[in-house]
Amino acid sequence: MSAPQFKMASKKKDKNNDKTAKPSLSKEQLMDLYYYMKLTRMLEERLTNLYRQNKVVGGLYRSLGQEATAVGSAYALGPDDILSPLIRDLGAIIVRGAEPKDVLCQYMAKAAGPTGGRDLNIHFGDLSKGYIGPVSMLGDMIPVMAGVALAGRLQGKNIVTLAYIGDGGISTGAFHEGLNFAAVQKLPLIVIAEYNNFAYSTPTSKQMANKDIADRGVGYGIPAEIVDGNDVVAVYELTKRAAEICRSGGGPFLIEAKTMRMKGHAEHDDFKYVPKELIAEWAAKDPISRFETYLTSSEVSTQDDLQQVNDKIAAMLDEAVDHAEQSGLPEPSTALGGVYADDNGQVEKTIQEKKHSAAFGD
Amino acid sequence: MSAPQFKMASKKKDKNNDKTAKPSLSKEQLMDLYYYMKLTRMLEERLTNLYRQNKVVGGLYRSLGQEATAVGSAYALGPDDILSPLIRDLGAIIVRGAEPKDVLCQYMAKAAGPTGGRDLNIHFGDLSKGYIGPVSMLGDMIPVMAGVALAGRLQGKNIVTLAYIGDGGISTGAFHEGLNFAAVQKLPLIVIAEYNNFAYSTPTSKQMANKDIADRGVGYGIPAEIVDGNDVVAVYELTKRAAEICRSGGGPFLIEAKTMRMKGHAEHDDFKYVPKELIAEWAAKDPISRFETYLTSSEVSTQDDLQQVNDKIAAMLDEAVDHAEQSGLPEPSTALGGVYADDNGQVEKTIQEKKHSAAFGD
Amino acid sequence: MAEVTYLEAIRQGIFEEMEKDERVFVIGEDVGIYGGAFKVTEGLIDKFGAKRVIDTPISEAAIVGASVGAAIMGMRPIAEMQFIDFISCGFDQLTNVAAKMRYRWGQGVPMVLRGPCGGGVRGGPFHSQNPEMYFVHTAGLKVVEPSSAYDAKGLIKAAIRDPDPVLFFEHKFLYRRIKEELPADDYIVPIGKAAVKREGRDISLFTYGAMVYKAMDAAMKLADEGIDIEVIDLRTLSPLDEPAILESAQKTNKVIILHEDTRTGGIAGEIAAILGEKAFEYLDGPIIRITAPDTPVPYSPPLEEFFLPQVEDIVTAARKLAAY
Amino acid sequence: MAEVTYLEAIRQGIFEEMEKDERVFVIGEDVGIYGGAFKVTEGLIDKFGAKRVIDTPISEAAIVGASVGAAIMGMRPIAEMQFIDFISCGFDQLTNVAAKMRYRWGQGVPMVLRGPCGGGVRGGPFHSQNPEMYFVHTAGLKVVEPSSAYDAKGLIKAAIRDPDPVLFFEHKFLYRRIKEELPADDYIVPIGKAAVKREGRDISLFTYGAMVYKAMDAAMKLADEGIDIEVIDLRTLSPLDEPAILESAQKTNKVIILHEDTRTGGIAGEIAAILGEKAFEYLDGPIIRITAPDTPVPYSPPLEEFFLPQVEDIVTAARKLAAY
Ligand SMILES: Cc1ncc(C[n+]2csc(CCOP(=O)(O)OP(=O)(O)O)c2C)c(N)n1
Ligand SMILES: Cc1ncc(C[n+]2csc(CCOP(=O)(O)OP(=O)(O)O)c2C)c(N)n1
Ligand SMILES: [Mg+2]
Ligand SMILES: [Mg+2]
Repeated sequence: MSAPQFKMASKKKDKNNDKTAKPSLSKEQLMDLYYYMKLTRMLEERLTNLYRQNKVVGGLYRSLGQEATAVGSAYALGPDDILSPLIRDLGAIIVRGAEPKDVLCQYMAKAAGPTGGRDLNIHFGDLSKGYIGPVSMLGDMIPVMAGVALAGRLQGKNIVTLAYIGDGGISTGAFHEGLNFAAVQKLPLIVIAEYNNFAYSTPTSKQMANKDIADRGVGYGIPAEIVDGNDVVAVYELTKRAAEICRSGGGPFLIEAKTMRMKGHAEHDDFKYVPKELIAEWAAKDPISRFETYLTSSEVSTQDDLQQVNDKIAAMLDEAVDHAEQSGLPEPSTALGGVYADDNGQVEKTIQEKKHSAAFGD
Repeated sequence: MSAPQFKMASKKKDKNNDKTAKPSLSKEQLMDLYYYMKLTRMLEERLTNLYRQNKVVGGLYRSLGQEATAVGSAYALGPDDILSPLIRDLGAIIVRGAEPKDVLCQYMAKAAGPTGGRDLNIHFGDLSKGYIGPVSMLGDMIPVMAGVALAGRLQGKNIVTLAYIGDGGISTGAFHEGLNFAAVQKLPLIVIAEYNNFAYSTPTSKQMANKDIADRGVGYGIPAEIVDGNDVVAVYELTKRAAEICRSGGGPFLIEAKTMRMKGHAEHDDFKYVPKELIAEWAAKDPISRFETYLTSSEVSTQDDLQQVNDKIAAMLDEAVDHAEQSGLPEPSTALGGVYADDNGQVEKTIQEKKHSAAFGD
Repeated sequence: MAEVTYLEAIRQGIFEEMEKDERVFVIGEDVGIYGGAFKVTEGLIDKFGAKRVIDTPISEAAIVGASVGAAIMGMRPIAEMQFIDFISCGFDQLTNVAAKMRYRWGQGVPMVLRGPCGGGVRGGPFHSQNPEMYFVHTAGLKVVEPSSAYDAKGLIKAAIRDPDPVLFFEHKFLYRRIKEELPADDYIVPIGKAAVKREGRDISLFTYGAMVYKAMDAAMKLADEGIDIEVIDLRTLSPLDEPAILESAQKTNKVIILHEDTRTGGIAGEIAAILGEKAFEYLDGPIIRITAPDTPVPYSPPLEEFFLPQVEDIVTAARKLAAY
Repeated sequence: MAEVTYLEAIRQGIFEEMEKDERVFVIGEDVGIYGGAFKVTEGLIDKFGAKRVIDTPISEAAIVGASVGAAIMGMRPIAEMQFIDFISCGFDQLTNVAAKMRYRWGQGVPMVLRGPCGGGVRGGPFHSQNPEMYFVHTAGLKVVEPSSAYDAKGLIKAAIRDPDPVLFFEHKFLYRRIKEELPADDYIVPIGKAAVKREGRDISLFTYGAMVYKAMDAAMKLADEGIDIEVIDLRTLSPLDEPAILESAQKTNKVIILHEDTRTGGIAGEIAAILGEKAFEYLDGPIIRITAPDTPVPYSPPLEEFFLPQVEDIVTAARKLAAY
């Protein structure tokens, strides 16, 4: 099957000229990308509904408008590669095989979620599937993923690691230390910096005085390129190329994905600080509609095919939501234990201390 | 008096072409620069002697070979400007009016030192003279000096702040956060990055994968230039220009001074890890001999003039060393107090606690 | 007079100090037009402008470091951590730069660092922490945590006027849950003074922050049983109000220390040590600690409720201690 | 067998574990050709190469973070802080990433972080700190501090083999000042176990690190006066060996806690709280704390000596306590 044509938006920062690459994706792969993006969006829409019904515990963080960045990049990794998402990279862990029902259970604080209700949203990992959940402290996963890449090298595995960071997160010391360490060590680490115009309410212009995040590449002596983050194929192609460069010792690699956060920071955020025109401008660039147009106009698929994908996802999500809704909350006492590998009587000790057994002899 | 000619080694990083500026310094000013450099070196030589006699308490950190960077830059500041030195920028605080006897007393842990023996080497400050001593944690003074600049702006003062950092210190998160914050706020902060080839035993190639520290400027959206750190006039001229740019709202400004640490990290360091050729290469570029040659060959001064300066310094240092040697160590109990502005009975309480008065009723 | 929430009390305190003293300014993430994640700084930018209400990049070390720099120049910065958990990223600046400067070379650092702490809102391990002890253990810092709107306003003002670095912990569970009328006139609550929330004969219960309410609930229940609890709200954690602690313990002769912070190395230890050395002869029973267990703060409601000390825990322990 | 210094014992422990287990590697500033600022990693690069002895940029957060990343991939990193004071720059990674990962999603982080702590060498405020309590207070971390060459070797080995993050504090005053013969065979000192350094009837003295020697000196002097001190070297600070603490206190009925760390929030508080709750009935006298005061560590010899607890302080307090 001949690969379909697709306009590549990636540009080499230091050359500054557009170029058109041949997408290397098969029809099945293109449909995969569609599936993952759509699954991400529809799963988040379910979460939004659940949130409105007060069934989500805590905040809900949407990736609306950014699905192409998360999905396209994660899809470019090999099976043994490992990534670490940001809160808005649900699509990335979905590509790596995270189950919607697990995500739902996490957001609903259920016992059946992958952390048993101990941590929230996508704060969980599965090394067998190749993803490591983030901590909240922005930037912290950059050194960690550098370390994962370092371990890969020490173990003689030719793996690549991928860490996501926001236009806000790049201001952290951890980002700097981690990326610089990776650069000195030439570690196979891809950093995808999501330029989505805001960090909470803060516009990127208050985050940095330089124009593009990719401007930082030269200061670390590493390759850095900008990609249209709403173009899933472009993101895929650039990440794939970055992974090859990393695998052959040319890493780390900094990718800047230009995109837009189409909702507030979290569902509670009224989003008032975002100019209407900016929203309108980016709404027109919605990564999923755009990809649908491409898929149908380039005859990769018909409207019917797409509808089928949507139906399949909807059915799967019905089931996953049911599962999550019917799941129970964790047993209170499961708050204890698992702090160390060897509990060493800690749980029992804590329970005794709650009863003050030593003081009162009972 | 016509300004003497001097080859400027500063080059604009993005242009990469040398250019020759007219030094704006008077004869008196050139002699000032000589005096400060020589005073710095001779003071350190006295310290080295005292160190060998076990009269310096703790480590001794030399700036041999780097005097031009510290002196030239500090000399370019205005009277209300404020700088924060690194351990190897003794010359900078000397220019700002720090007294050799105070430095000696500090290094000898004497009560008469500016911290009363509480802190060591050049870890002290004097706001009235415009310098703030560093903490040991490298990088930390960059955000602090950004804050000093911010205060200046809020107070309507048109001051510039200057912070020194090493080729090692630039790897810290604090450096990144501080400089980026300054860039976003367009603060009048000059950062002088001293590329002296080593951070302790670590060569700069293990500190960063980029070639020049100035490469980082573009990533922060700020001007960055390289200067020959062993050329005191070049350092002066560039800092002066940077200060003007900062004062007129074009800051922050990153200056990279290429120089060489001509001794071990501290006096105890055997320096074995430094290739002999590198030492020889830089010995030939000694900033003081070089400046002496310039001063005499351009007829700014005669050998005799220089000798007079040296004699004057030697006499002053004799006296300062005497003073320091004769000074006493602090009273033990002055370890207490001064933790908070209002002691609030803390000293007395601590003394009672040492005696366990409350427990034993005495 | 209208009733004012704990959150609004803090906002008012900052507002009034900014009005009165032009050295005071606010710095942090999203503190400007957005008014802060919890809206504590809402409206400040309209009144005082972007010069004095500074939105920063996500750079806690820079926020703290720049505050130190501004403070030593005579300004009075109020730095916000969006959640107090992120203080971990400014830890070095706080403990090494801010805390030690006056001792080292006599230069004071009059700054306030404030932010929402504490659990009960399902924030999970990184949005619910109580990191006060890291700073109580650091000489040179002061640490306060108000439990009422009155104290919140009085303590934030005292903190802003203080010549040394003050960490101001705001318990986010209390932000909009409690309200009271506040005096129209300017007032402060002095740093270093505990408050007797309820006088009692039988047991001294030392606590602070949101736990004050659980302590008061427990005291009410216990009163029905004839057990008379003295509830002391520490309010300031560093410097501790040692005279108040000793006085109460010497009166009741029995002590419970209650905190939401985790157990090992929590402030209960410090208080136990003070009592063990200085009130040994007065104690008629074991010193009881009621604290969160030594785990991160879990997220799911049943887990978090299990993690947090509960009224029942206090009541049960107090009964046993009273009977001891 | 030759006698081995405390420093050399640590070096040997690392060396032997690296020889035996190829997952073990060393990472830090100047740990390679230079062999570390104190030469603890001297010679390792010659034997194991630059791949396993990694010189890093000055980036403590990256050192800790990269260690976490490598550890979760099955490696066994040993991260060095050039001075333990700089742990402040890795504080966030340690307390939020390393400490909480297992609890959050079951992923252990088997890493060691080690570095020189403590005073007595005129290092001043930033090269003499004892920051153990910041980490004792953080669930998910273990903290050890050996006082002898034997324990140093045994504990570093146990730390390297431990499935959880272990902070290994090396008291720099002891590096080259103490020596002993070590067993030829492989051994470990288990984490979580205190050691009775001297048995005694009259007073239990709990301490650790360099203070163990001051405690022993004091005990010897007091023995001449007929006061019999039991000296317990805690060795592990987290988790504390509570059974050993209780057992000794129940035997002697009188307790002194001695630490070089500053007073407020120091580990003496934690021990006082354990005793106050669990050994109340056994105590026949106040719990005496002997600690550094609440100040930064001063530099000048007379100041630092005043700051550090001294043998005389112990002797005086013990006499009074014995007579109590
Ligand atoms: C170190 C740190 N400081 C502050 C926060 C609070 N916070 C959470 S998300 C956020 C904005 C993040 O913006 P960005 O990095 O651009 O990511 P985006 O949300 O746009 O994907 C902030 C400030 C945090 N999580 N970590
Ligand atoms: C955050 C931090 N980590 C480690 C150290 C230990 N240390 C002191 S000086 C030094 C090397 C500094 O090199 P550089 O920044 O290049 O300055 P130079 O000594 O060359 O002037 C190191 C690693 C420190 N002071 N601070
Ligand atoms: Mg963003
Ligand atoms: Mg250097």
